[in-house]
Amino acid sequence: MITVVLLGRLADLGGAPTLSLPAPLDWAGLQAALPPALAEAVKNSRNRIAVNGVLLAEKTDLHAGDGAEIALLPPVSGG
Amino acid sequence: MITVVLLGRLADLGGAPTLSLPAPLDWAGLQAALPPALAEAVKNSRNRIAVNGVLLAEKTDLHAGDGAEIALLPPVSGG
Amino acid sequence: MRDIRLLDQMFLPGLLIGPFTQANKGMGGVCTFVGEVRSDTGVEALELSHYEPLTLPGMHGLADRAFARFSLMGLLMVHRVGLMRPGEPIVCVSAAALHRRDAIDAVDFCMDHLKSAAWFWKREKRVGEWHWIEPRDQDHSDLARW
Amino acid sequence: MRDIRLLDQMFLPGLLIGPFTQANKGMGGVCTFVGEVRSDTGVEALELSHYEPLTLPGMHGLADRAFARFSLMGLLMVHRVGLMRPGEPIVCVSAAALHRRDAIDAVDFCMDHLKSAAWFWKREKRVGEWHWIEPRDQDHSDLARW
Repeated sequence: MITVVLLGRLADLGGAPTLSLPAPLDWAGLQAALPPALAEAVKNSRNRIAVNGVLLAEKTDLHAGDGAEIALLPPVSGG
Repeated sequence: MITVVLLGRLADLGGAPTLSLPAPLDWAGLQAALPPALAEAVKNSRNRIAVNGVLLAEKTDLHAGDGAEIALLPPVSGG
Repeated sequence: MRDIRLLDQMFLPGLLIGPFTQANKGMGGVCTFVGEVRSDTGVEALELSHYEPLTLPGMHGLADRAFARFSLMGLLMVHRVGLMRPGEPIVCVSAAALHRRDAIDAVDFCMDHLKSAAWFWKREKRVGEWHWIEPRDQDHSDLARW
Repeated sequence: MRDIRLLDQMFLPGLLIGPFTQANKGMGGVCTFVGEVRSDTGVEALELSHYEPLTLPGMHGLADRAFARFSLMGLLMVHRVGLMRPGEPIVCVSAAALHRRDAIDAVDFCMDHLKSAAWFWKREKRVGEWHWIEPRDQDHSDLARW
């Protein structure tokens, strides 16, 4: 399994702070496995992806195996 | 009498933190009444004069009567 | 002395700054900024979420850059996460240096970069409802200063 | 809250900043700079003399300019005079504001201008002998920033 951590407003969109998805996942697989609203959101260039704590430069670089943690990160808030 | 307050290194030069001089004093009178080393120092444009807490724009503006306090102020120190 | 922390409980800045100042003997000065949750009209609470694998390394990376850029003797960088009420401290950055300019500029630099270096997501509770806070333009102009 | 003071006794900055922070409810942040007498090689003591009729009004005038220039809720400006030992605090400036930039810039502004606005004369004791400290060029370049 792969844990998907949803941050900020993406947690609202996903309805939970984390999801569990079957391994492995690449960029196409992630989009297909996410609920539609979340799949749409992760395509937005403002939302970033990290795998095991490392930010991806390109989302198409995504390759996550069993036990990996994928984080979906919206832009940080001002204050 | 007029109290002359000597600040910073001018106090060293005057040998005391204050002097008492007979009133009244104008710019020429002050120079004549001060000990020579101090008289020389007050002519230096880096050293300023205040009368009763007010800085003089021009030293030649000096007119101090009985009971006045004249302060002789060297440049403030850096830190 | 270098002290970088995420805290999930209320903290008293004075209790951090006192020991920090004591730990940097011989310094010329210490500059400290403490940010509090503003009492804006109707804001009942603020919640800050973070993603530990990115947020703490982001703060450490920012501290590295501050030490590289300024002549510092010490740097304290503490950020709250979790639920906060108006008036509670949310961030405390303190820099000790031999020279005033380094201390002040390091705090200014860290505060300007904290939000982009460390990942935080803020939401506010107003009239019982939570609202996410969007990035502000001011943040970008602050970053452009450096 | 506005608190401008010359102190001829050792002070603990934390005991001033705590009440100052408490007095400015609803602020966004507070920036504080504390300068200490540096432990330069051989410096045994520092003496700061002032001329009350010029020094305190100079500090008040500087506070007026800071309040006019920045959006401040409070300003604390405390300066020691008299005899100090290395490690003792010599100056503490703290600014409280709704916005971080005002608080930091006000402290920076006050620190840059304090020496030219308020009249102080410093001398250092080295190997038992007192030496007057001359103005530094850095002070002029600091002032040119504003």
